[in-house]
Formats: sequence, structure tokens, C-alpha cells
Amino acid sequence: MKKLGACLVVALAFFLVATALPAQEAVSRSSAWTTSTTPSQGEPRGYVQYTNDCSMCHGEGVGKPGTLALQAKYKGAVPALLDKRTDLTQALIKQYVRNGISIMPIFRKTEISDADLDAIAAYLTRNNKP
Amino acid sequence: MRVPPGVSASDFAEAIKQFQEAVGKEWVFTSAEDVALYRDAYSPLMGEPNELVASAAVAPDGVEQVQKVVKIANRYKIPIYPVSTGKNLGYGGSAPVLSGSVVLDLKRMNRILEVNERNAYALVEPGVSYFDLYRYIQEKGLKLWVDVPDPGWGSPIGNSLDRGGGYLMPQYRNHFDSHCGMEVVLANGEVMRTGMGALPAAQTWQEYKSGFGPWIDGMFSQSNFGVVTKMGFWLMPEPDAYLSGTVIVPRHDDLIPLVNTLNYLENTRVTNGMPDLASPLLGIPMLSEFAARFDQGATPFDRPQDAELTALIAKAGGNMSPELDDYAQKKGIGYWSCKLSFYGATKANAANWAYAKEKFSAIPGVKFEEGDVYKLPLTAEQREKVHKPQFGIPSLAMFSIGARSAMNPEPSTGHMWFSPIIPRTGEAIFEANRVFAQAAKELGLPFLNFNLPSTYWERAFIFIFAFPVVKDIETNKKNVASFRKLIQVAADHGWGEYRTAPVFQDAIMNTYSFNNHALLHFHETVKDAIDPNGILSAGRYGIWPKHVREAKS
Amino acid sequence: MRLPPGVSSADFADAIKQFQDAVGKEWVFTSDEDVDLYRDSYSPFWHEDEEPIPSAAVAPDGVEQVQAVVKIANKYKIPLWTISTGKNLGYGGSAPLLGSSVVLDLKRMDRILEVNDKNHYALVEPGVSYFDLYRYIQDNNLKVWIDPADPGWGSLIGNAVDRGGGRTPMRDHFDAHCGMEVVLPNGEVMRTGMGALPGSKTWQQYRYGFGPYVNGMFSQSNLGIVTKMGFWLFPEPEAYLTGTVSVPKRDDLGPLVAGLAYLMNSSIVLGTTSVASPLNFLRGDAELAALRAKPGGPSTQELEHYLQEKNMGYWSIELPFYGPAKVVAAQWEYAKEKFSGIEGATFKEGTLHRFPVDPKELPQFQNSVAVGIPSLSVFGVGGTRSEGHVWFSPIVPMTGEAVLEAQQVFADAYKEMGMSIGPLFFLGPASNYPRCFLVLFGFPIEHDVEKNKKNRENFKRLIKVAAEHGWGEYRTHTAFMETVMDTYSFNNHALRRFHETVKDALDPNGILSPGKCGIWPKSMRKASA
Amino acid sequence: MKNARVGLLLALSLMITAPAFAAPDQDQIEKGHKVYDKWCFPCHGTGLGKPGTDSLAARGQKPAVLEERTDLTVPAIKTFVRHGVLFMPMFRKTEVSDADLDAIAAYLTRNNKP
Repeated sequence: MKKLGACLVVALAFFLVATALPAQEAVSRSSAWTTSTTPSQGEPRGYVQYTNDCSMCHGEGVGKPGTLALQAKYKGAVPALLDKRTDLTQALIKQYVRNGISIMPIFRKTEISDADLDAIAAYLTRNNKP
Repeated sequence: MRVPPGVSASDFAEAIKQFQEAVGKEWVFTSAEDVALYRDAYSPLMGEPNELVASAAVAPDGVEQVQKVVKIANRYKIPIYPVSTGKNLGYGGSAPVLSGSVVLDLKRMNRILEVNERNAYALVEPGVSYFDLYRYIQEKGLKLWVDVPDPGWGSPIGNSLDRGGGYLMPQYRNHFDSHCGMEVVLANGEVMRTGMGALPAAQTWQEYKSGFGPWIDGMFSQSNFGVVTKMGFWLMPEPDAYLSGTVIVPRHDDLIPLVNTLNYLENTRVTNGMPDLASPLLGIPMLSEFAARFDQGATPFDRPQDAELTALIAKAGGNMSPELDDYAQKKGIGYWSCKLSFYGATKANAANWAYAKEKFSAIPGVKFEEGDVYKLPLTAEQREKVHKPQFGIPSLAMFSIGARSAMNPEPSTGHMWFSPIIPRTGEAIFEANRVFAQAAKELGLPFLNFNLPSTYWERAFIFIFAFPVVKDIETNKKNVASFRKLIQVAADHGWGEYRTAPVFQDAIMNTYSFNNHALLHFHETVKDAIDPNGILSAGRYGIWPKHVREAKS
Repeated sequence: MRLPPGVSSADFADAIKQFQDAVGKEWVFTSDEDVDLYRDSYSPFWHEDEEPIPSAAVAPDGVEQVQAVVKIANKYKIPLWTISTGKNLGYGGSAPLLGSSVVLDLKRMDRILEVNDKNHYALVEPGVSYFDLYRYIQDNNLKVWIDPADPGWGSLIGNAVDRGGGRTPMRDHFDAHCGMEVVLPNGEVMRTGMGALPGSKTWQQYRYGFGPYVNGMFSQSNLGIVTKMGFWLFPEPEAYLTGTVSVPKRDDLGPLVAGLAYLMNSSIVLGTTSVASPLNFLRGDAELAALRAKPGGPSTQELEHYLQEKNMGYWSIELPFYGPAKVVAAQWEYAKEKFSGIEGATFKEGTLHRFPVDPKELPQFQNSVAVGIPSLSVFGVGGTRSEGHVWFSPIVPMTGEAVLEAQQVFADAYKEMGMSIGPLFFLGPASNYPRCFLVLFGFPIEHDVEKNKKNRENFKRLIKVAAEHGWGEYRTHTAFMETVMDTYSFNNHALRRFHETVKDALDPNGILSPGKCGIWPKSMRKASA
Repeated sequence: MKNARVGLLLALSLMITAPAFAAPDQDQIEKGHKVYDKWCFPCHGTGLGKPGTDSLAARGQKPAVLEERTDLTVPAIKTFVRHGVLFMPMFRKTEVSDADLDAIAAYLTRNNKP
């Protein structure tokens, strides 16, 4: 229970400031990735979550089917890398994560919590023009 | 809200309340929107009324919580369906076999309890993924490799219980075989440890598999006899070096001695990585280069763009033809090839490869290509270049097979794997191709001209191929029907599937029918004894609890 | 004639008649003289009334006959104790755990059904011994090895289902099996793995089949009678080489064992090795005896010095390498490199043998089991006055620390029990299993009631001492099965209670091997605490 | 009870001197040789790692190899096979049948002086 409480607090805190992304956020993750690396201390949470949950398919480099698929779909009209995009909306991101698309499957809340998804959405829309 | 079969709405509401007390309100999912996240993203029944879906999901965060959930389920006779990471796409994902079951989602139990470098093992919970374990090991700088399956987001526990495979040395790439020690919550809610773990002060739970008395771990693989909450795995020490080399043979019939020699070399541990069969002539790529070809913007099918060859292949229709043999000889293209991998000391790798060449030299016209030599660990640059699972690095690259790409502009929405086990002989490969090509013709399926098996297991082949899942219900229906026919065709030839998606589990278990289904009846006797209320994973791998069997008959 | 517990003499007489109808009169043994042949030659109860002697023995010659016998046993609730070759001496031999059981002797089922030297496997019946299969392979000139247990008259099936170990790369015998045929307690015959698929082409090539993998349930158990079993064989390699690594100091054991674990886990060393010390072989040496006689015993430095003077290491391991001649040389070179980090380590290369081995070389092998040739040389262990032995066989971690700790703990326990010990107390912990050490102590059996009583008490005490330190027995004599199973008690004996639930469901009459590994049928179970 | 019986049997077998018997035929001896090779040689043969031979040698028995003996009697052989001695276990009739045992005895007594 203590753990859940901490998580909720972090989630709430994040929600309040999500529009203006804090440069430094204390990442006190305790649920989904207790056992894994965070990219480096002090990175924004959305970046951390994106790295852990999305980049193995949508990242840079070889063997990234998500990036390949978007390259094939848009043929360079928009960047194939999700985190270079400036046209994604938070609603759309959530739609894909929770419903899947093509061979991208659905992600459950035990994999990517709503709070994590908010953070990812915030990260991927950080450079959007207002 | 959907209610599990045979459970009253009021009982279910009561159970949900108790689940909430057990795991916390936020970890019981009942809204249609949340429960939909547990659908099988690759379900061939997607959108049909008989799609297999959950009524709710419960996500405990520890073994005590699992025990509580199981006890509540017993009280109200609620079918529950454990998933670990729920990412075995193509084999069922996170959806239950019995619609209306409550999914027991173990993803939150993602603790890495121990990684021992000196004795090379790990003890983990079911929610730990290959990515998690890999990152943990990297972060600690341990000289250990994890044998990963193609999709790195899978769970070592889930994959091994489903008896999946990988790429490293034989004893590691057979994932169930590489486990050592289990903790299981039984259907009555009791927690049990197997092997040396049953000894309260055990020092060797992850070092000796079978303990004392009957060794029952296998009962919890591909089954519904318990919820595995911890499991140990033997890891591979990082080798000194890696070497690969490719053997190329010129004629169709050379596949037979190629496989025989390969078996000798693999069974004596001369080559100790996953052998990789291919056909330069027919354009069948190596498994280890399959995904990389998408990155190169090419199709995975790699053969000379030559009209004469295309015509000859079409004419041969998957069979032996002297013209194809002649063409291969004339153009100097190998008919078959096999890439061998060697993990070990630099000099031993070289000596093993030299010996392998000597053995293959008995095949007239054989050629050899020197492959990669890496002193390990890999440099950052090498890591980008290699087929990652062969170096214990998890990846998702294999999903390129179905994703949109240059050669696949209209991607599928998923796939289901047809995966029969065939003998490890060249003759069996030829026969399987003949049989399945004939069946495909009869079923009106588009098929590759020839299929080569995978070599995840050291003593048998898997003749695996993917059926696409698409958005169109009619096409899916037809594919499901064809899949069922192929199960029977395979069984008629003595080939059984090693694993399958829930939709086909009954059909496949039915083919394992020796002596009037003695094995299934045995499972049912055990099931009724240890899970009298039939709450765990009803129907998984064809094993149904008594009340469902009686209702069916 | 003895009667099985709870069976009337009229019923038993009927059953015997029916057994005779099933297997032939000459293969049902009821005379005292014949039944005595089923006694455990190494029984720790010799000359005592508790010695479990069977009431009769039945020897079927095929799976249908086994089924018939099991069905008769069910009708009259007669306990059957199954043996294959009955030669697991030190672990119970051919005698039952429960006195007056009927022994089901499968020795006559000794058919070698298939040996495939392209895919390297064999399919055999339970009466086939290592000697039998070895001869068959030699006679047919097949290029495959078997992995014999130390005593070559053992059964491949019996040893594997007892989870015995050997010395070659296929030495984990249960792990090396592939596919079973089992007669269940209800008399039905079942095949596991791919064997459940009628007409299967891969029964001996893929273990698991589809659905739960149940084979392990039939090892060290009483849930079924295994009537056929497949085994993976090692193809004859080109060569075999051994190399011995010796290290000078007691504390070098840690890095020595760590290096060994690395080589084994990397498949560089593929066979059994044991940690040895010359101190065990120099017991008769006067200088060592003098050192040991010192009050408080010799210090580690004194022992190290003593060995140094003799130009001997404190510890050594002999590493076996299997493979092409050039490869085994390269592996040995690599191993030397790995161990050269230990200061003062010395290396001695053994003879390289090429296969097939020249018969003239055979006498060079003290124990030919390491190259797949069955033998009985292990029986030299008892010495010339021994009347048998029972094995105490705990599993300890594969670390130097664990070995040193186990030596200390068991030496203290021996002292406390007034038993004599050598300087290091036990012979080498061995890597018969890939990831741990097996420590074997042969407890002598004598035909002396008082000594045996004392030894049994000591044996039970050692089981408990081991368990307290987290070391469990991997296998034990029938006399100690209950005590050992008692130590595997996690969560109030959850594992045994699970076995009991399964036992009751599969064998409601409790006819198969009651008491095996501490698993009793409901009717004979002690009220649980 | 049973143990007393064994003792008696042993005693009897040792007391009885080899009775006069008809010389066994050559077929029987050859069969006995085969059975001996299968069941006795691994422990009582020549070469390294033969505990039966080692044990008899350590006791001062000459020759230590059973096949070279000329002083064994048929009842003694049968007693040892059916009752064991020291660490040699007894053998069941499913292993060495009575007919096989007769043959072994014939083989091992083939060179006895009449």
C-alpha cells in the first residue's frame, strides 16, 4: 500500500505540471521498472518511460520495426522516429498504446500505467507548436 | 459487466470487492475500456462473437496477494487465467482460453531477486521481462548472458513455461530446460517450492533441479496446475569469443548429409550455437539475417532476380528437380547453406570450425565462407551490426516480419504460428515440404515455395510458419479453418505441434491421442485432484475442469 | 508364506494364481528360497526383523503382462514394488520399502528396441543394463556412446528414474532421457512427450510434446511403472584428453572451483570431475600421521608445508575434455590460462585417447566409465572386508566455501557421533550434475546388528545436520527415504502434500511402491501433524 | 528366522564336498562361458577395475581370477551366486536363471580334477 501511495503521489504531481515539463524531476519509480535501469538519473520521466517502453521498437538504429513501419508509411513526410515528431497529439498516442495498430499490440495498465502513459504523451508532444 | 460462466452477478460483485481488498482497488480492472486491454492483440477471432475475452483483470504485487486472489476465486468458483508479461503474441497474448475468466496479471511482480555471477544463475518473478533482466545485468556489469527469444519483452518465466526457445548454447536456448527451481501457488492457494527449494534452508535451489522425490516442475509448463511465482534460470557465462562460418552445398539432395553432419557436430558440442539453415538458390534467408534485411530495405527473400530461376522454382513446386540442380551448378549458387556459430575460447572456436569443415568436406562440391569473429564483449559498433539474440541481447526486430515496411506496404494485424516438430533429418524436411505444399494447394493457401525448419531444439526441427491475422473476419475464418486442417495433416504424418494459441489448443491436444487419449485423461485426473473447483486457466492446453467436461459431454 | 499387509491369505493365494496365469507359473516366485533372492544384499537391517522382505516376486515379460499384473494387484489391493535390474546397491537393491510387498521384477523386459546413430538415441526396456546396450552398440558397430552409471549392471531406465549420474557429457541420466511409456496404477498404458501422438516420428527427438510435461513425475516416485524410455546418446567423439590442475594452498579452493564452474557452464568441460586432495591418499604416511597426532591437529600452514615438501598441491581437479583432438588441446590450453591466475598452480597433461579406442589402451583406464565403457570397478570402494554400503549423498553448492564448510560440518558431526575420520574427511565432491557438487559418503554395512543400528542412527543424524545447512540428499536408500523427505518441508511439507494428493488421485488403492521417497498411499499415511 | 536359514544353507554348502558328477558336455561349458562373460567377468575378470578379482587377491587367493580356479565346487558357486558374499550381492533368477547358473558352474569347474 505504501508503494501504491507513493506512485499515486508521483502521478498526481506529474499531472499538475505536465504541460510545462520540468527539466529535473525526481524519478522515484517503484512499480514497473524497479528492476531495470533508468537511462540516467535526473532525466525527465517521459523520456525515461519512452526509452524503457517504446524505444526497443520505435528507437534509432537497426532492428526497430516500429521505426521501419513509420518510414514505410510516411516515406519521410514526417520523421520515422516518434520522438522527433511534432504533430502527435496526446489523445492519439494514448489511442495507439491502448488499442494497438497493425502488429503493434495493446499495452495493459500493468505494463504502462496511465501515469506513465501521460508522461510518454507529454514527452512526445514536448516540441509541438502551441 | 461481463460475468464469468456459471457465476452469479452478486457473487462476482462480492469477489471483485474481495479482490480489491487483496490487491488494492486500482489493480482490479473491471471497466470495459480496461478489460479490453487484455484482448489478444493478434486474435484470429478479433471482432467475432466468440473472441476469447476476459471479464476482469486482477494484478497482484506479490505471492501473498496471489494466494489471496486464488482463495477468493475458489470461494466463488471464479475461473482465473494467469499471464506473466502477456506478450506471447502469436500464441495467445494476455487473453484467456475460457471467455469470461478473470485474468490474473502478474506483470507487477517484476522483481529480480538474485543474479549470481559466479554460479551463473538468476531468480526472478513472472513480470520480469528479458529487457529487464538484461538491463539489470548490464547495469551491474556482470559477465553473464541471458538466452532471449525473438521478442525481448517476453517473460523468462512465461516463455519457459510455454517452452519457448532462443539462440545460444543448446542447454540455454531450450528455455524450460534451462530453468532450475520453482515457487508455485497451487489451486488451493498454498505456496509450494520445488526441487531443492522445498528444503527450508536450501543452498542450491538454483543449482540442482530435481531435489528429492518426484520432479514435478514439468507439470507447471503448458498447463493449468498452478501459478508460478518465482523461477530460477541458468545463465550462460559471457564467452571469450564468437566465431561463425557458413557451409554451402550445391545440390538438392545434399541437404541430407548436411543435416546428418550437423547433428553429429551439434550433438558432440563441436558447434554450440543455433545452426542457421538457408537456401541461396531458393532465396530462403537465414533466421539471423531475416530481420536485418528489412533494415536494408530489401525483402527477406534473397535470390537472384532472374526469370529463368523464377520459372524453374515455380515448375519444381517445392520438389526436387534436376533443372534446378543444374542451374545452381551452372551459376555457382549454393542450393543449401548452414551457418554455424561457435561460442568459446578463440583457439577452440577456430579448431572446432576447422574440424567442422573437415567433416563437411565429405560432401562433393561443398564450399565454406568465413563469417564473423568477435572477441567478446562486443564493441558498441558491433552490437548494432549483429543479430542481437545470438549475443544474448533482447530485441524486437523480429516484428519486422509483420510490420509495415518497404516490401510489406499493407501490414497484417498480427500472426499465428503453426509450429510442428519434425525429425532432424533432410528427408523429413523434404517430406514436410511435399506434404504441406500439397495441403496448401488443396486449401487454396498462398505458400512459400519451400520452407526450412528452425533449430531451436538440439535434437528436433520445428517446421514453423506464420499465418497472418488481418482485419477481415472472413479471411481470418478461412485461415483458422485451414490451420485446423493442417494440424490434422501434420498429425497424420506423425508431426505434432509444440505450442499453440488458445484457439487451437483443444484441436492439438486431441491429436496426442495414444491409447484413447491416455495422456489427456491423466492430466484430467491430476487436474481434478489438485484443482477440484477448476479455477485455474480452464481449457489451457486442452485441459478442462470436470464441470466443463461434463457440461460438454 | 508372508502376506502383504491387509491382504487375506485366500485373496493372496487367488492373486498368485492370477499372476501365474498372467506371466507364466515359472515367473512367479513364492518359495522362501526364491524370494530371498530379492533381499537387499546391502540391507542396513541385516539379521533384524525390520528387514523388508517381499512376500513374492512376479516377473512379466512385456507391457501387456505388466498391465495384467497391475490390474490383479488392484483387485486384491496388493502392494507392488517395481524394480528394473534391481542393482542400485547402496540405495535399496531389489527389496521393497514396505515388507511383504510383491516385487514386480522387470529384468526380463530387456529388449533394445532401437538405436539410431544418425540422430543419436536409443529406446529400451527397463531390464536393459548398461552392459547390454554397450554390447549391442559394439556388435552393431554403431558410433555412439552410452553414459554408464558407475556400476555397469544397472538399468538405463532404473538409474534414470532414480536420477543417477555418470561421467560423460550425457551424465545427467534423467535429463538425457527423451520419451516414456508408462503403465499407470489403473493398468492403463500411456506414452509421454511426442509418444502421445500415434505414429509419432520424434518420440526420441523432442521431449516435451504438448501440454504439461509429466515425465519428472515418474522419477523417484510411485505414480507409474516405466516400461519404455528413450535416451539421447553422445556420438563417439574424435578424442578425449584430461588435464590436472593442482593448487598449493587450502584457500585456493575458492578460485579453483570458480574456474571449474565457469568452464562447466561454458560447455568447455563436459564431463564429471572431482575435487581431490593428496591428504586423502596419504593417510598411511608416517609424517602426516605424526602431524595429525599433534594436540589440536595440524595447522593449515603445516599441512601446506608438508605437501609442498612432497611437491604436491593441496587440491587438484582432473578436467575431462571431449571432442576433436585439436579442440581438446585448445580447450586445455584455455583452461590453463584461466587457472594461471592462481599463484603456484601447476598443470599436468594426461594421455590423449582417440576413438574408437585401441583395446590395448583399455587397461589404462582405471574407470572406463568416463569414456562410455561400463564397468564394475566402483565396487572396489568397499575394500575387501566390506559387506556392502549405503550412500549418504547430499548436494552442496559448487563453491570452494561450501566445500570447506561441508567438510567442517560433517567432520564435527562425525566426531560427535564417535566415528573415525580422515584428515579431510571426505573424498572429492563431484560434478556428476552440471551446476552443483554431489558429495558421496559410503556408510559401511556389516552383518552386525548393533553396528548397523548405530550406523542408521548416525545416518539419520547426518541427514538432519545437512538439511540444517541447506544441503539435501539427491537420493537415498529405502531405509531413509522418509527421513529425507521430511527435510524437504518448505511451508509445512507442501511438496509432499502435493505428491500425496496426486498419489491418491492416480493410485486410489495405493498399490504402487508404497512409501517410495516418503510418499504413502492414504490408507498407510500417518495422521498428519 | 530367515537369517538362521541362510546361515544353515551356507554351512551346508561348505560342508558338502563336491559330489562325483558326470562330466558336463562341451555345449554346457560354452554356454557357461558366455553367461560368465556377461554376469561374472565385469567383477571377476582380468585387468584393472575388477573388484571381485581384487578382493580375492587381497585375501591371498591364488589364482584370484575365478576362471583359472580348479578348486571350486558346483554347490559353492551356486551358494555365492544365490546368497552373495561380502559386498557381492545375490542374483535373482530373472538375472541368472537356474539353467544359466548350472552352465556357469559347469564352466568354472571344467578343469577340476575328478
